[in-house]
Amino acid sequence: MLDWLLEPLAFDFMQRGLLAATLVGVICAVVGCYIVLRGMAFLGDALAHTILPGMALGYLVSGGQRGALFWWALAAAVVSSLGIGALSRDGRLKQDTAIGIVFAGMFALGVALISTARSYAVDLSHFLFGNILGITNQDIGLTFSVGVLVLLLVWAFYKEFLVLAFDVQLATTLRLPARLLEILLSLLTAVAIVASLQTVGVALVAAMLVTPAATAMLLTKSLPRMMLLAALIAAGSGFLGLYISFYFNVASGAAIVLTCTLIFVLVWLLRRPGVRNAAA
Amino acid sequence: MLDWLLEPLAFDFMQRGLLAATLVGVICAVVGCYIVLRGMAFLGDALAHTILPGMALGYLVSGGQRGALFWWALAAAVVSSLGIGALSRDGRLKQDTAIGIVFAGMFALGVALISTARSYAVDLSHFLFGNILGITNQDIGLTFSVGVLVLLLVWAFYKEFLVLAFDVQLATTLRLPARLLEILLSLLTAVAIVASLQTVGVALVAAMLVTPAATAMLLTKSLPRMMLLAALIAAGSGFLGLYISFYFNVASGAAIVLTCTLIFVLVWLLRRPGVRNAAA
Amino acid sequence: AGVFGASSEGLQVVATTSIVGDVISQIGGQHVEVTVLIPAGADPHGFEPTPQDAAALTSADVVVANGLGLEESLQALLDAQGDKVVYASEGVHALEFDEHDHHDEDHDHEHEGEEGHDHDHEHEGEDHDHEHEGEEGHDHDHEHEGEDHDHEHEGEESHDHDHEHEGPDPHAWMNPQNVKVWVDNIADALAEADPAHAADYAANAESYKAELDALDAWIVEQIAAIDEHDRVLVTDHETLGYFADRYDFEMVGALIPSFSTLSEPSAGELAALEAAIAEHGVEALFVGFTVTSSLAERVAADTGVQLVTLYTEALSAADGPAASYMDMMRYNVSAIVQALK
Amino acid sequence: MLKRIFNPSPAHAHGQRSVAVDLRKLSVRFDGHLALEDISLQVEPGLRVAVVGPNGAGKSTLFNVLAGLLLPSAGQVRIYGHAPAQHHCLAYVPQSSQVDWTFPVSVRDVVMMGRSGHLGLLRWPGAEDRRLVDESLARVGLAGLARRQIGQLSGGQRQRMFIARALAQGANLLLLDEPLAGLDIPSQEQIVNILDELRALSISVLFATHDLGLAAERFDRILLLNRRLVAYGSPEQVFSGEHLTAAYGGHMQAIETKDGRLLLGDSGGHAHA
Amino acid sequence: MLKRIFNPSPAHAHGQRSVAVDLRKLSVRFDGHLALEDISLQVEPGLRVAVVGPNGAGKSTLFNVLAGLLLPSAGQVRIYGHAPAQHHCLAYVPQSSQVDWTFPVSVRDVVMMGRSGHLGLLRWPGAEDRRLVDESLARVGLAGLARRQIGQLSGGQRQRMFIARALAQGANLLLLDEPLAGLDIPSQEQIVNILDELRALSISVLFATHDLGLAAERFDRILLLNRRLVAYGSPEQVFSGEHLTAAYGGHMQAIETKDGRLLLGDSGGHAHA
Ligand SMILES: Nc1ncnc2c1ncn2[C@@H]1O[C@H](COP(=O)(O)OP(=O)(O)OP(=O)(O)O)[C@@H](O)[C@H]1O
Ligand SMILES: Nc1ncnc2c1ncn2[C@@H]1O[C@H](COP(=O)(O)OP(=O)(O)OP(=O)(O)O)[C@@H](O)[C@H]1O
Ligand SMILES: [Mg+2]
Ligand SMILES: [Mg+2]
Ligand SMILES: [Zn+2]
Repeated sequence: MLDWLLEPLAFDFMQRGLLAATLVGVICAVVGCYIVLRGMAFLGDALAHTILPGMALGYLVSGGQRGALFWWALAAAVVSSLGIGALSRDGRLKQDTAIGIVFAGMFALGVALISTARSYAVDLSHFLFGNILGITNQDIGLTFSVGVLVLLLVWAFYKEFLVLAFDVQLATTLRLPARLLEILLSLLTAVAIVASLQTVGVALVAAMLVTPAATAMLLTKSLPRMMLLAALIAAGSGFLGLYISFYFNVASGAAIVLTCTLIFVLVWLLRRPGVRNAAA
Repeated sequence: MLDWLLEPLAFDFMQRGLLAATLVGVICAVVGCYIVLRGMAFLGDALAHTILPGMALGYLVSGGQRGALFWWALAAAVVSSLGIGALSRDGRLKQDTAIGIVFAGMFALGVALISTARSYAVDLSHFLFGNILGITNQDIGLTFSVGVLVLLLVWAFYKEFLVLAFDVQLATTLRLPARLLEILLSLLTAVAIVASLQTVGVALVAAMLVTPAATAMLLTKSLPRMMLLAALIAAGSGFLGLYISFYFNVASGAAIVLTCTLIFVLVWLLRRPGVRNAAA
Repeated sequence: AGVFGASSEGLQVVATTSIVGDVISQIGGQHVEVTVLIPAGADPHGFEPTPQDAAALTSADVVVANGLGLEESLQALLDAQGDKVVYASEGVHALEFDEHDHHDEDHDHEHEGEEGHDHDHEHEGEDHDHEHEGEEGHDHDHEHEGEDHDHEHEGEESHDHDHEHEGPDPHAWMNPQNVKVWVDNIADALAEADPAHAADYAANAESYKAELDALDAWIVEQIAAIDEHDRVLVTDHETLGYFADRYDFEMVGALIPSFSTLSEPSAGELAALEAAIAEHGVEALFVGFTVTSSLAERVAADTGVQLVTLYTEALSAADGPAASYMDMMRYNVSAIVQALK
Repeated sequence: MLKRIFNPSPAHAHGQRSVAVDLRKLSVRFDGHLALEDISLQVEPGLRVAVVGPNGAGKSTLFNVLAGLLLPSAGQVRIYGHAPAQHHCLAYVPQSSQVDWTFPVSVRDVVMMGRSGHLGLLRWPGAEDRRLVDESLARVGLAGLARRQIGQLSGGQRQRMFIARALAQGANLLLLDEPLAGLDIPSQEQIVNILDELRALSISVLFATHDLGLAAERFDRILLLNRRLVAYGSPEQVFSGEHLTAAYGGHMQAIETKDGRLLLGDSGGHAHA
Repeated sequence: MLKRIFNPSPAHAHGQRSVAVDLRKLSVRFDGHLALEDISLQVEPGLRVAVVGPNGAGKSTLFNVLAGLLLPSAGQVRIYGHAPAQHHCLAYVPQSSQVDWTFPVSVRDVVMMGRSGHLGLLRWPGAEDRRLVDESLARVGLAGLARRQIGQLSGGQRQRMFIARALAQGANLLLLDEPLAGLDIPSQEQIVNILDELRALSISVLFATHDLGLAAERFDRILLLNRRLVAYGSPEQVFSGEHLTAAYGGHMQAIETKDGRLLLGDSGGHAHA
């Protein structure tokens, strides 16, 4: 058993991977709580995809420096957040629709950019599925800084984000800068996503945002406890998932997400509600 | 100008592509209206992604017959629909969260399945971005049949879907088979998506479902007219997008979606509302 | 010349990759006009065609693809072109995935390099003339029954390569002997499409094959500088199977243990690879220019091996060090020898 | 006119002798606490019953059970002899409808939805359905707004639209959960007046309200709830000081005055009985 | 006790002479039709104003404008001299709050949200805030349910929670849009009683209701709306037959009876004035 635990740790890339998975799990889970509560589960996946044109432009402009790409991705996510905000603000479109439109449009733009500039290799599959095994110490440092920043901001704006997520009208009458806070929250989401790209990739980052938070929501009715639980579940899934990837030869991003999903299913089955609703 | 229009038509693949794009546009737009109205813009993208494990299993089991893959994809989408239904039924999870969890879990499963079978390369990029240029006459025949089926079903269940989308409680008290109808609608969505895989691919099919319907919604306040408009917009985008792809060397799926998005943006800008809501 | 319609300048030939394109030019000379779809520097596995590419294919007199599943994303388009598509690697003895002596899935594994190097006897060679050519859509089930290991994939039916449980290694050009097969296939196709210049094509083919033999000999000579036990290769994905097969290298493994870049390793596989690198005293990790892999950099750093970049999937730009197939192979071999010597 | 709206089609007719609502030892439990406990009750067909009780008494919970939206934890529920979800001709106007007000339907479309259950699959509304819908709209005073998109209605107009839909549904049993909340007095009058016409047609009505005066004046029976069934019977029987104290605690008293019994809140209420 | 809750912090104090609500030629247009037209009005601080008028009169629209949620199409709005969204101490309880009732917050958490505006960024609630919240909860009779998750409240309990939040907010101006809708009579009494206490603190209240009797009995001023401002003044001034006809059409009359003026709906209403 101890061997089973220690053997993977002999590899540097496993040590880095475990650290990264845990960090990313915590960041995504905490931000994900707000996302799940606002009924915007879609946002994570959408923002993740809207990063593509940023990455593509980044490759074209900066010639593919890794450090620069982070900022390009972030910029694309910010532009998308603002776009979503602009579309849903005047009430003509529901937010989910606004997200859907921006998401698809941006992703298509990314694909188009890549297809017009064909002589370079955008590492599309890495972008989609992450590359936790190829993570560098700098990446971890960046993720760690990002994580500290995100957690600090969530802590600092806890009550404002709470009001925003619960009742936007109240936020306005309380003279909270609702629009600014909304952008800040989208930004946090964007940052969390960009930080996760290396670990689980665009296609699966939505899971890290939604699934742990949803699992935690089944277990508690208090927001702070929900955040804590979600972080624990996510970090645990990251850890366990990477071991599964090690021993069962499953792609690591997928293994992490599947572990997470499995925990959710278990909790969902074990915590059946007392009330039965008829057809709903 | 006429030349400009006719030149692409000299190629068989363009004729087939235009036909396919138009068909798919109409199917997706009509089904998409219900999706947008139910506030489930996410569903399209999610179902599209959940098809992956079905495709992967299909490759493994059926040895990759194209015809068989259609059914595998459909089966995966149906399983996902049922899963989403089961998770959101008892009211512990919001629907968007349920969709997010199932989507991510299924997609991860697909990635894991593909990653365990090493020695062949599943053509993931086709699956993601479609391959409208390689469409065959049989494909078009299948899409056409699917389209007729979908439109017939939407016509037959128009009023039931309307009630379902508008007020689930009412559906129950009217003794409409709400659960069955919901599954049927998910199924229609799944069929529409699978039929679109060749044209725009998984990554972009969400756009065909959401964007034309949302555009139409800005233009009219009547559902039948909304469906008609959405179908026209989608078909037009398919047509125009393929021409753009032809002349500007942009990937076709992306060109179609970008055209669609452009039309939306134009409509959105031109039809500004009379009322101004302050911060919302 | 535009991609629409034939120009008067000669036979319109479309090649999928730049490597195929170069070989066609060598044979066709001034009689053919070659258009390359997948540009130099791009990864053929994930290439996305546009309508212009489709139009180029449709307008061409002859289309030459590598086959063996390399042109994943073009396959449906190629299928639609009918008889004029020539699969250059048709007739090459294709390596199967399980014929490579990979590190095993578990972590303590023996690498007996011998197994898998000569397998010709298992296969009835290249003469699988299939009843159905070209048009896809027939049911391929019958192939899966009965002779369950004839994956030779002559061009015409390689469109269903990716449906097989065990696919062939598409990187045939890494062995100059295979390129001789290409030359024959291409020369035949050109002659058939343009009988007027058949003699020129045949002559060019012969002289190019001689060059290929010279290249082959040169490589053998170069390789001699590497110690027997240092002849181990670790690559980004499985690109050097034919090279290893020909020149007696041992394939220790690949970062992406797949013939395609559209895949990814699990943690377990990566661990096994690092273990194998240590065990075999591997000194270099070879990656293609078309792949930008942070994974390769990490593994190289962690295991202390040298990272060497090769041209594996495409040529360099015209002014680069690998503007032709010959240059490419010389560049690669020099780099390999340099790294492993 | 209402005859046509409420004339149930033969398929849904019920024997005159069957009880409209029949509850036996009904209990509903939410995560541990009981919202309804041990309710037994028979409501004769054709009666208009006011369901009253303090906030949290379980009125809405009862309606949800009757409408088949919530399964009881214990006990038996029969509506005209059928299990809740089996009964065709029940119309329910919930306390707060969670509908999307930007939905692209007109007021008329929403009311027409009430006909969907009758039409059956694959059939489109006919002239008869359209007439019934128009009559229902006129009845609640929304005829003039029929073509308006539903998002453009005021709170009260929205409420009336739902009542029109329930009317168009042609139910044997109407469940109205505080339908007067948010209505102006003329609109309240309109709704209450409809109830009078329903009596002649043997349509049963359960009507939740906090207006005890209205309940006493215009209803045949009062169902006084407070988790348990406090009293069921005619207004005179139910509105006694004893019952009111049982339901509302010490905060509500029945005081005899010269012009009838007055129901008083703690510091001077304003409801008549 | 209420002193503490409603004592506005010095930063938000307003000159005694400034008018609480000052509207000049206010109009609000929705897609072509006017919901409010040319409203001019000055409300002195400390008054409790009942806002009445038929459904669709524009009451909620007016409140939305005052709360800064809706920009007027024309005219000027000042609240204690500030533009709507600039005013800190305004609390708004909308007619129907669109909140998610499965949200993992307790009743207490929601009421605490009312304090967020005062705390400012980066500060967490202190003992003082907690006391104010507890007092507000006690005031609306929800002290016992403070720890309950909000989804487990009945309709009336939910309404009271929002009022508690508005109280905790410590506003100079309270906008209550039909806060009594759905409340049982004892709860209605509780809420109305709070209004009496507010008068002493110079807190202005705008209170939309359809209960004209209550409006006449318990409020300082009546604002009778019907798209235009029909009348503003004391209950005696406003509730004249002429004004009521102007607002409600022919459906509402003021009739002098021996025990006061009775406001009657078409077929016998039940509201006293
Ligand atoms: N979904 C739920 N989960 C848990 N408890 C609930 C739920 N719905 C209602 N309750 C509780 O059940 C009790 C009855 O609620 P119900 O809504 O039926 O009351 P009501 O009589 O309709 O009240 P009101 O007059 O305020 O509408 C209340 O104590 C309420 O808190
Ligand atoms: N968003 C909107 N778009 C268009 N028209 C609207 C909108 N909101 C309200 N209206 C219209 O404006 C008018 C005033 O509506 P408002 O909700 O202010 O009335 P109200 O006095 O609050 O009514 P109630 O007593 O029913 O709550 C109504 O005719 C209504 O139909
Ligand atoms: Mg209720
Ligand atoms: Mg209102
Ligand atoms: Zn390759």
